[in-house]
Amino acid sequence: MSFKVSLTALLIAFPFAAVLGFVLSFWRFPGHWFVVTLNNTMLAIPTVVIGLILVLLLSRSGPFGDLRLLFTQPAMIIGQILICFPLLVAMMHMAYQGVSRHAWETARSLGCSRLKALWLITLEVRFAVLAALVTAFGRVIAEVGCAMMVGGNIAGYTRTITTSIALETTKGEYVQGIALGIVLLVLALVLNLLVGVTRGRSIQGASQ
Amino acid sequence: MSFKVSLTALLIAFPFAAVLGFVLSFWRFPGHWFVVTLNNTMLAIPTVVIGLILVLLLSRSGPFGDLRLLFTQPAMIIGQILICFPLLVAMMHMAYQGVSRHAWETARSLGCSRLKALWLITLEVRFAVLAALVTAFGRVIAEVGCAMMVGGNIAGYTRTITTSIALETTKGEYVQGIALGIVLLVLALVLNLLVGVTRGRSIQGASQ
Amino acid sequence: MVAENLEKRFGRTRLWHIDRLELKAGETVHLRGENGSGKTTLLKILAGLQSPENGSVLINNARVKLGEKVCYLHQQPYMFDRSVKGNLALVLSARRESAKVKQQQLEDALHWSGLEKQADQLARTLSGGERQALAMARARLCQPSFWLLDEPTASLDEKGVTKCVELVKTLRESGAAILLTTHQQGELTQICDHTWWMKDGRLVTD
Amino acid sequence: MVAENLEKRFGRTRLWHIDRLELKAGETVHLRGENGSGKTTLLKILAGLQSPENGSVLINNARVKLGEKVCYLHQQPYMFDRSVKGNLALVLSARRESAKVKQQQLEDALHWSGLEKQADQLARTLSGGERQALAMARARLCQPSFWLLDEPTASLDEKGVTKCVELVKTLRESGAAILLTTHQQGELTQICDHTWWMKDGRLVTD
Amino acid sequence: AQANTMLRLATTTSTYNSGLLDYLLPIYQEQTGVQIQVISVGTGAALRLGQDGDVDLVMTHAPEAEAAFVEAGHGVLPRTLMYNDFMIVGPESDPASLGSAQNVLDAFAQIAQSGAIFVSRGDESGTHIKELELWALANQSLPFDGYRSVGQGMGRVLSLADEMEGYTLTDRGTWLAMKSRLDSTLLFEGDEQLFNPYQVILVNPERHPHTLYDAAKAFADWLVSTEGQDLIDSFQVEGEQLFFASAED
Ligand SMILES: Nc1ncnc2c1ncn2[C@@H]1O[C@H](COP(=O)(O)OP(=O)(O)OP(=O)(O)O)[C@@H](O)[C@H]1O
Ligand SMILES: Nc1ncnc2c1ncn2[C@@H]1O[C@H](COP(=O)(O)OP(=O)(O)OP(=O)(O)O)[C@@H](O)[C@H]1O
Ligand SMILES: [Mg+2]
Ligand SMILES: [Mg+2]
Repeated sequence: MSFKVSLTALLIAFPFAAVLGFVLSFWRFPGHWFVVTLNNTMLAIPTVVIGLILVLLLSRSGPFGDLRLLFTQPAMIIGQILICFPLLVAMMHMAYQGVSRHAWETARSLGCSRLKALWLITLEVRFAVLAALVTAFGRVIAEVGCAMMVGGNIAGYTRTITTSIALETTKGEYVQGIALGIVLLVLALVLNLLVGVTRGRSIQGASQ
Repeated sequence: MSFKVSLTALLIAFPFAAVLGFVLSFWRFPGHWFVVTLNNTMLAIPTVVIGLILVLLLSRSGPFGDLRLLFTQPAMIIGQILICFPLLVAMMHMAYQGVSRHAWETARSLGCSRLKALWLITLEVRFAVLAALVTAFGRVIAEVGCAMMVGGNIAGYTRTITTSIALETTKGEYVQGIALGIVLLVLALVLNLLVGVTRGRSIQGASQ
Repeated sequence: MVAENLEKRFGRTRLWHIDRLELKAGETVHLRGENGSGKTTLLKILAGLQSPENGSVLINNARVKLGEKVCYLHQQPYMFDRSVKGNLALVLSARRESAKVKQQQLEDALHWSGLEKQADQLARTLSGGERQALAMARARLCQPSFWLLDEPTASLDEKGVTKCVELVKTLRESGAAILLTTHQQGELTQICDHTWWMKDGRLVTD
Repeated sequence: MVAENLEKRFGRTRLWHIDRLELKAGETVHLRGENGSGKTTLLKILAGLQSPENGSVLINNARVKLGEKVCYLHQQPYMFDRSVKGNLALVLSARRESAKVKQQQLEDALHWSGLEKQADQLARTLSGGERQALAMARARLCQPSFWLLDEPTASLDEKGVTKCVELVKTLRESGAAILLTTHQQGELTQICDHTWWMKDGRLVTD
Repeated sequence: AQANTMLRLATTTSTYNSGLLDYLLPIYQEQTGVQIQVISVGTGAALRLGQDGDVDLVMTHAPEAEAAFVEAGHGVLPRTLMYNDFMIVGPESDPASLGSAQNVLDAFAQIAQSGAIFVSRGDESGTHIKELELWALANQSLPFDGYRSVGQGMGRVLSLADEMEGYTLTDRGTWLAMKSRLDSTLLFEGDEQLFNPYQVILVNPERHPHTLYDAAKAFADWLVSTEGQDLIDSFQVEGEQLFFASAED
């Protein structure tokens, strides 16, 4: 459950974040620093605030109340997209910044379309991209404030492992909480091992 | 208050994370992939779990109970260090991975000590380092689960802006919560603008 | 390829100003000039990789579109973080040709570059000369009609230079236009039809 | 500098095996070999930047310590992401000398490189030849007693080559040992005392 | 002598959020100089903090859990302090027609049978325990179709119930604080079953010698003294009295 929501959010947010990160690192345009600063500021928004805003927007008396999304999984996905987007942008920006401009020029010189060249360059930094995805995944899966507020932590419906942990701790059931934490950890470990396997041989060591 | 705790945590965690990130990207050693995977897994630990573990450790009946740390600022700092460390490692690893091995070789060839060379290379990726710091700062300042549990959210003592927001939302004081969120946002914006100013001219555009 | 009134500046200092420049199909031109005189910059602008402060470059009266017809070979060629074969294959991947034809082209290119033994090695571990050879083989696969070669022979040994000279000859016969820079005198400069000089911010043609 | 029984392999293939190699103070050696014969690799191993699979390099019977006494100049020099001046200054920053002496040395180096006009420009925007010149000036500031120059003149114009030749001459007179590679014949190769050939995985000395 | 003492009191979120402690503590501090740090968590967590000796006293409202707490020797000197009351709130349309309910058990039964939504705290807080007790007394098996266990604090649960147009059981304090922002209305109150007694319990000094037993006892004494009790009675939210002092001395 937790995983499905988080992965969906991640997959939706990633392409946009990648393109924005690319534009930020390969293009200078007026307002560039502004976008970067804004994005960095967004990173510091507590998830509860995002949750709060979403609740206000999606609540029946809010502007999008008619969609009846509050306390459903789609609402949680929206929340998680908002949470991981700035992080993904920051990390993809950083990733692309590690690529020399020559890479882009070479790709274009060799007759690649813009999209193809973007793809090639993303492959150049594939380990950084993986790291960005893993980090963002960690952030959304571990996030509790927004998930609680927007999902409502309804048993069997919008309750995730993380919100369960939060619940157990307010009950004083520490052991239960830690047990759930371990479950989450094991799942994350498995996922990371899978990622690690696909990384293949050249993961280690700085490029060149 | 929030800022002091978070900045302290960040400054303590950063050097270790930087060195580890550097070692991970410039060195291959047995167990390398294991450290990376472990670190990535740590990213997915919910902050409430970290809080829980710390509470168990620092509680009077826990192993470090005699230090009387629970519900104090040092405890919060420890919690935040634990929270931002894996993120910093992941991002610094990514940052250093963007540097060519030539940089290290050149620095060493020119007679720089290991430490000096590490410093030079950190300067090479200074924007990525800043991005890492800003991201980690965002994570700890926006974090509520651990801060609540370890700090206890005691008014005027361990209450941060974020835990206040969480408190206000449980009270249903949404407007108050959003107002505090805006305060936090403005503070974060100011900090980011300061960072932005120190970045100087060459921020934009991929290197070379 | 025609360029008129081209000017490149960095801030307030002008690198060069070129009244008119014409590169015709089948022509081979040697661009000379001191270090830092702006040769690389000119080639990049002609390739559409940088934009001039003034003027424009036209091919058959149309603006250069990056990556079409024109191919620019970097002074320090960029190797993608994949195998030698992978670096060649990425040029082919966009083509609408049968897998068999592609495979054939790939093998030809590999053979031409002389890097058959290193086919599966990571391109970034190649030696300086090998990189240059791979970059030429890679560009060859693009079959552009305008070639902009930036110091192709700088780190090549004698065999490599000979191969480069042959490449230029073949290209010229097939009707491509070539503009190349090099600081070395030798076979390569002798086969050029024209020599252009970059001097004091102006282009002097012979 | 003495090396014995040196061997470098990549996986199962052996790049070369060198029985014995000796580089004496005041000597200038030209290392020749085809592209990919392993010249760069040898220089890096002598500088302590890579480790051989076998054998070791000794200077006065002590292991080479990276960055001490030996300076290796990359084939494609790395420019730190700072100004030209900054790239020179970073060598000096560790020294225990007065600010005035440092300033003087910096200015000398800048003058020698001929990049005075570009002092505050970002080093990464320099042209290929200018980078090479800056790298030499930077290495000069280190005053090592062993110089390993990897194709220092590849992208230099005539003036640059002359400067490089002068550098080698001065160094030799001051008693430094120089090992350099280049594919070009010319002044630089003529002033060398010895020529070593890298051939079929062996080092042939004259 | 007590000027620099810092007592730690663990209490439930609802008590803290009602504002009662913010009203009482400054008065006590003024008088004695004793500072009291309040840690507001769920009932379960509050008792757990007491059990681990991380606080000096607890103030909770879950009689059975408290009894077990004292039974196990974690706490000493439990004293009844005050009570407030619970009530049922729900949508104005009142699909379960609680207006006609005779007592709270009827009301609960009607909710379960009408198919309406009922939002439960589900966090083993005092309120949740009370609610479970009532379901059991009303002979309703859980969970029924409209039962939503959400595991959050009272304020959130009220918003959730409001949003879902469901019923919920709430304490008066939170309700008063929130009602201006909600569409829900008060539908049932006043049954004796809905009274909610608070106790103050000191942490056992034999188990945790480091706790400030004397200072904690002094504070608890003050709370149950006539002065403290009068203050509790005089505390009002939105013009209504919330807590009814009930110390038996
Ligand atoms: N951003 C910049 N700001 C200022 N000057 C610049 C900038 N970028 C490049 N230059 C200068 O422009 C000049 C032209 O460089 P270019 O690479 O075109 O020279 P080149 O003729 O190719 O030289 P070489 O023979 O050494 O390769 C150089 O002197 C360089 O320092
Ligand atoms: N990791 C590796 N695995 C396999 N082969 C490698 C690896 N790294 C380098 N090589 C090969 O080792 C050979 C030696 O390279 P080196 O850079 O020393 O050559 P060089 O003599 O300097 O050539 P050039 O004149 O072109 O600069 C090259 O053929 C290269 O492909
Ligand atoms: Mg050039
Ligand atoms: Mg070489």
